[in-house]
Amino acid sequence: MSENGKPKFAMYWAAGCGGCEIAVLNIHEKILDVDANFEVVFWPVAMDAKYQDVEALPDGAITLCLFNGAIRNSENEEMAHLLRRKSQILVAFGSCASEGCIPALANLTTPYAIFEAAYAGPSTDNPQGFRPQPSWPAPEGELHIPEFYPVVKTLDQVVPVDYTIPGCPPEARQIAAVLDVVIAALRGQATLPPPGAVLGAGGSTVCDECLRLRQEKKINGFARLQHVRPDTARCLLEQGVLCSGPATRSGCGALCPLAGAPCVGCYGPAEGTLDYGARLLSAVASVIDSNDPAEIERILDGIPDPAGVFYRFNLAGSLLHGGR
Amino acid sequence: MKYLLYPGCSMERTSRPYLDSMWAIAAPLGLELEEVNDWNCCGATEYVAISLVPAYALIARNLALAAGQANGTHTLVAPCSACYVNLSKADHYMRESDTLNQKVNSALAAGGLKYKPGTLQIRHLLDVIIHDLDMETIQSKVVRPLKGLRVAPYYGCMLPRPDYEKRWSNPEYPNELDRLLKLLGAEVIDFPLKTHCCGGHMTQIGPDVAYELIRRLLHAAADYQADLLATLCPMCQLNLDAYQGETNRYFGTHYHLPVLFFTQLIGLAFGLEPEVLGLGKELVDARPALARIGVELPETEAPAPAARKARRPKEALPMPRMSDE
Amino acid sequence: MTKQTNSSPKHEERIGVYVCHCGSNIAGVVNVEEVAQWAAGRLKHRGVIIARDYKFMCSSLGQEMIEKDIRDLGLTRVVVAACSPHLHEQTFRTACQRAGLNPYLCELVSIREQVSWVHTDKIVATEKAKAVLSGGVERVRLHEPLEPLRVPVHPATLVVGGGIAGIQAALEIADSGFPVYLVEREPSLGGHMAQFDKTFPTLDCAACILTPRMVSAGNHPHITLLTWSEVTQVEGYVGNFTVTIRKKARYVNTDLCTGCGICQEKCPARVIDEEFEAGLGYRKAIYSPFAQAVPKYPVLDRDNCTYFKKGTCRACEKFCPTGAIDFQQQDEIITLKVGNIILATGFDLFDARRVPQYGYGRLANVFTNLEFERLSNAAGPTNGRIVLRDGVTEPRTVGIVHCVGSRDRNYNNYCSVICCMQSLKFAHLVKERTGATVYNFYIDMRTAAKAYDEFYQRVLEEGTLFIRGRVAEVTDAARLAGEEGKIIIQVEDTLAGRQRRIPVDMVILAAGLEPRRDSKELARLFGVSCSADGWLIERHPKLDPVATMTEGIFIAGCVQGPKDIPNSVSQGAAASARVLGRIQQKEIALEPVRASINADRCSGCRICNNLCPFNAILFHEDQMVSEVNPALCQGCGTCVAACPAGAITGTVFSNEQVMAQIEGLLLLNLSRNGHRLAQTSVPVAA
Amino acid sequence: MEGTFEPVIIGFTCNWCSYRAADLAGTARVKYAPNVRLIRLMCSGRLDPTFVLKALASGADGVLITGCHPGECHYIEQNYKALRRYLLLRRMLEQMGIEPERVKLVWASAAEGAKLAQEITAMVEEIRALGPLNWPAGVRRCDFSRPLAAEAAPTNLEVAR
Amino acid sequence: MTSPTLETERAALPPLPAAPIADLHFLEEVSAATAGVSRLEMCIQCGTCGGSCPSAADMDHTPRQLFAMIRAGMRDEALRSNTPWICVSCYHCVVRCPQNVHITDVMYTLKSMAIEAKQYQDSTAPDFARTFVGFVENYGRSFELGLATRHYLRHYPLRLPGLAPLGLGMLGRGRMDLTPRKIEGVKQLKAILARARELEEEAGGK
Repeated sequence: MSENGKPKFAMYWAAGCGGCEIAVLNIHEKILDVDANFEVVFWPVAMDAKYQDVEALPDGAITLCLFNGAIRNSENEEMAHLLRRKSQILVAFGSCASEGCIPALANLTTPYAIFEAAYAGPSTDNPQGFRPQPSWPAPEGELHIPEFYPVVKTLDQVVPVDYTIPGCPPEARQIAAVLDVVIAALRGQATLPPPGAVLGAGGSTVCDECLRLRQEKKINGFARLQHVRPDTARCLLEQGVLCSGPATRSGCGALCPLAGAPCVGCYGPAEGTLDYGARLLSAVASVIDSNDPAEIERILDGIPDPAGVFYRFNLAGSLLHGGR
Repeated sequence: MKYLLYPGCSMERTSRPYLDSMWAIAAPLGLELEEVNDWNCCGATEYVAISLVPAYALIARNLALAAGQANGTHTLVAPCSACYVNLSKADHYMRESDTLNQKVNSALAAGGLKYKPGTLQIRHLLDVIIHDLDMETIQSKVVRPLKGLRVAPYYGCMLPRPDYEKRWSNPEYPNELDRLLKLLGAEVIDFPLKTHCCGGHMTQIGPDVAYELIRRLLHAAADYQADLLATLCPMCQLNLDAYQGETNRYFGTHYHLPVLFFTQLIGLAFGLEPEVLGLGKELVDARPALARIGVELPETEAPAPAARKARRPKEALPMPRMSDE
Repeated sequence: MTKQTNSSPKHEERIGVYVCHCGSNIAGVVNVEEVAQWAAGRLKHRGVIIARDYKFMCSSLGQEMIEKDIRDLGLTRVVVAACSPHLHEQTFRTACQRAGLNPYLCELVSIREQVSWVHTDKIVATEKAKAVLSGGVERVRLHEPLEPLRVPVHPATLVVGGGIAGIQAALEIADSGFPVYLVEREPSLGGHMAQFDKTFPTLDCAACILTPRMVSAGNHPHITLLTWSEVTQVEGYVGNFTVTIRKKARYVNTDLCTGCGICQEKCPARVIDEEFEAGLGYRKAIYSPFAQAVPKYPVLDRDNCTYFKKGTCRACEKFCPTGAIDFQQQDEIITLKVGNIILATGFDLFDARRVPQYGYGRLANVFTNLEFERLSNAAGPTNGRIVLRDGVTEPRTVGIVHCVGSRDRNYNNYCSVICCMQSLKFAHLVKERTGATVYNFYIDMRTAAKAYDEFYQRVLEEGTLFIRGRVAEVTDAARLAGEEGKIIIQVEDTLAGRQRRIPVDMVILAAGLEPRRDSKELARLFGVSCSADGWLIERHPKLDPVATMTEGIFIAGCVQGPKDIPNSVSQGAAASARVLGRIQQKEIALEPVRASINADRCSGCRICNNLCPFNAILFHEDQMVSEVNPALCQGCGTCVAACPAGAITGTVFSNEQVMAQIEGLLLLNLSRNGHRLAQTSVPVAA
Repeated sequence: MEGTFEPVIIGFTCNWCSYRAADLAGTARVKYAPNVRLIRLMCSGRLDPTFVLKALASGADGVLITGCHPGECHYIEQNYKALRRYLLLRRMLEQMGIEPERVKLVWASAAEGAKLAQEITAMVEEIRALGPLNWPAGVRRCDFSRPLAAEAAPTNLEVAR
Repeated sequence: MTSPTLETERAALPPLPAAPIADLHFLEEVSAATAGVSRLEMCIQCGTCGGSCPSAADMDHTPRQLFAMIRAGMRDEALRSNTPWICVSCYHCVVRCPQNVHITDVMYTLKSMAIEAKQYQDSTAPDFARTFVGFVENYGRSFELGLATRHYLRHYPLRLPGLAPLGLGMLGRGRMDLTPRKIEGVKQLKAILARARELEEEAGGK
């Protein structure tokens, strides 16, 4: 407990877009409850803080730490270890921390290729062909920048994680609900869920919350949303638009399909799923309406980037982590 | 339609009429034929009897040249059955055997060439005419139906066999030439030896064997009261036409059966002049037979469709129906 | 996080491992003692508390050893490393059950068929045996106690096909007092046998031995005859099939018809009879295919009926003494409940036109074997006179060509079994009735059954000429003197080593047997498997030839493959014995391999709905969830693998069990350095 | 690395055809490479692509999927579902840099013991030529199976167990 | 273990005559030298090939017999047989063979093996093939007149006058050239063929 008696709260942004930070602000007046119940000790986006300040805290001093972003470099990993040591409840907050999310799609390629894309190419003005170096002798002394890892990892691949809140970003109402439970638990009015649990999400998949009409599925061809004008009331997948809803954990309220866009899978795998991409791939392939290999191949040509589609949010968390 | 053309050695000389008539009907049929530059002999059946890899390398040079020349088409047309079989066989075996493919390509490399088996579709002239063209269009161009002409459709061996790509209706009894000739108005007989051998190169290396084979064909055609034989292969035409006299002499027979190329008959039906079709260059004079075209014979004198078809008594049992009729 | 590779057992299992020597079958290659010792040590932390090896684990002493351990050591799981589970799974399950352990907590892993019999390097084989065993141990940890599914058996049986095999099967069951529905697509029972004249090798008249059977089947109080009918739908499962049958309109009221035949006499439309007379004779538009037809009622062939074609005629109606003709009749749809099904749909004849060099269809005097059966049949179109196609002339020389469309990669690769004997029979009949010279052209003479070779000897004695050589071509193109006007058979006489041309008057082609043209649809309709050829596949080619892989569906006769009459009859009887066994048991036990859906997890996405060929998955619109009907589920697991939400689980082969087995199998890596083995991943309790 | 590389292949078999083919190979004493370890499923339709990924992730160098020939599935047509999944999975694995030779689909009827043996041996040879399924250094270095529990900070909150 | 007594008894017997030489690798050799797969081992001796052959009457052995001889390792007899030389490449046997044996291709193989081993009885056909190939290798095209005259002069000199009308008829109708035609890429072709011959020899056996 801190000097003012309030439990300490931390939030950290590793490899990610920052949307999770905004999502926390999106809980509107609920943010006041956070302030009322916690003392924010570390939240680089919201307040000035130094890593040393965290290091100075006794182990386990932070009650709740929301960690968003994936582990892309050595700094991310160091902070993960540090915050783990200092926190009683470490939450993998959002898709990046829990599954790798979009940053992890980089696992399909190599650091070399990534640097080539970033530091060379037509849109980059880099006549000397500089590339980031881990250390550099500056007049002030040797300077270091964090080491870029060959693969993106999820938070729970580097430190034990207590809970996961999925979503890209997590839905505001779900964040609010989780905060309510933690606050109630702090007051002794509730019990925390068992460790390892996924919070702020449902137990089924997106289809459970989707109101589109469904029939038996038979797919004769896949099309991208921009190329077709799907029936507004019918299941998108049945119309050949690759919707990840059937395999994606519920909790978002089926926002995308109800707005006319296919689910992209940001809430991650359903309960008990070992590999999200394989599950979705299996389901989608099973309902292809052909037994002829040539015809099946033709239909599959409608999915030009299977790894990107089936593992859009999940590559780092998958069995193969993206291959090689 | 556009095709690459591999004429083959015979077309330029012994089967000049075939070449001429092919070019003559190409325009009315809408066939655009582009000759493969600097093609060489296919090796006939001789080269492979001496050594395997050179024989296939010889053929493959043509395939490589044709593939390199592929200009909006990958179909290579050969009007000669022997060339057709050699070209398609090389492509087939190169696909089937990796070892052969590697050897042949390594030989081609010595001449700066390469060929990926399967690149070309190798087809016979009759195949593209009957399968690629619209039958109604062909029929509409017929101005002089070959009415009254009894034609024995003669396919020979190497067109329908071994038929790696299954391009023909049957390896024993194909019907493509029959259908085409009927379209031209000819009376087509059910020639039982339509795919039997003309003797091939045996006229050179074992004339006794060859003359017997020629005799069988002539006898069967005469037995079925054919006016002439229609053929689609230079070797078949050469053996049946040029060696008909020899055969008659050898056996003391007197068959007189003109042998024309199917392209000549198409040209005739299209109303083209006999000269441009190379007519008159055959050794067995076709004029008497061709004079029958259009001659209306009195009903009673018309020969029965098959010479030996017996009158059906009322006790007769039904005949099985052919499925394709 | 919820990612777990193993869902760990709730309490620590006590596993017994038993490694069989199988005499020297396993022990000759695999060091079984080493495998057992390794399991006891290395797999101890996985719950293995005892590991033993024994000479013959399946012997009573071996089984008793396991039972004793279960009782004395309180084993909760048993893994036996021995032969294939298809051989002895049941044996060891029963042993466990005797000792009070649920039989489904036993796992049999194959180290004989998959290790000792297929590998030679003893060290590598021993290591592989350890890996296979380790996979079994990981798997058995997640086994659940199960009960076999018990389903009642409906006492009625459906027999499809009214040929001799189907008739035999129907009579056997009906004679035992149980109801049978006998469905036949043609107007009459009888099948191919009814078309034959004599039957080899005894030369009994086919009609004389078949007709009484047909009549018994037609009159039997327990047999419901459904001729001119076809099965259109099959639902359900063993013991409880629901079958839909379309009874085609006969346009004859069978309650009124007496079978007098006047309608046939008066009908003006003459049609070539392609079915019963094999195209060699004629029938009317209203007809009964043959005199002894069962049932006796004729059928009206709508496509050839003058009234249906032109709107006038009605001759049959005018002359019918009982007013039985009914032009208004419609197809009738019948639904039946049956417990078991016997398929006896027979064969089709190979179409000899497909071998154009044999001249059938072009040369008038080339006949097929079925045509010749009709030709030589006293009730056939020529009253049994063997004549040429002109209907008058007797042949003086006849050539019989074996293996037409059989034993030929261009057509059918298999031997049609009956043609050699049939051809010998033809040779005898031709000789006997016409005195003609007869040639038989054969590749190999196959007369392998009781009294068959004796018949061959008899035909040899009668002076039939045998030429060993497959006929190359049959032609009318004469080449040599004496060939004019004849059909010439060109062949290599392989015994003489030269090509021969034999002019004959008549050629009989021994066309082979083929699966029914719609056999693939038949297989799909009944949910049984058929080979690439189209023959239905038996459960075991030797030990279970009349059962199929689908419980409750049996096969008899040529639907399973070419066979002669004695074998078809035997199979009909055998299939009925299997069915009667089921009926007597009143209920049957099924493997409890089934899928089930967790309704809380199911989002109603309907991915699985269309994946089940047995229609076992229902969708509840009101609750928006799918459900598996365990009675219809066959346990294939396709829906389990397809469920995107992971809401479907399957017993015996759950995701967790398969994953655990993968980890177990990969416990040991193969040698990367000579024969020394390196350890890779070690499965740890999650 | 000393000695030769011996690949390990996990083979999925169908209870009705390919598992029986393996049995038949045994009874016929057909010899094949010992590098394969078979798992029996009821049908190739049971094959969850997760199994393939799991095998590769757990150290297998290749995965062989077997089932009844098209049109011969014991469950009518479930092998086609395996085919559909396989064709899609193959595309995805290729994106991940896994050579297509490592995951194969082979149809083998119960009668094709010799064919199955031949396919297995051929696949072992192909994978032997490819070498071990090498993950980039980075992936190997990051040890995903390392126990993490010791690192967690203790909590004094009440947590459901 | 054999008993020493028996050994002694055996030693006392006169030596047995030598077994006829059977070259059991001959089948493999023929198969290996054939384009594609020969399937010779699949032959069931049904005689479809011999029955179908238009020139079987003139053959020493029917194709079927020849295949049996190959399998029996009768190398010399098989290579000396005139059968492959009488084959007219009509492919009737190939499409009819119930075992899909590649008969025509095997005939080509036997011809080239016979030439290699100089084991043919009659040099007519091998000579013709060589003359034909000679023209093709030097000009890139075949040359009927040269081929026919050279060939007939050597093998059927007495028949040549009889064929004069035929030759003159062909010449008169413009169906025969007096001089061979030559392709432009003769050099290239020769390089290809030279490399091909090297490859053929490298393969050994042939």
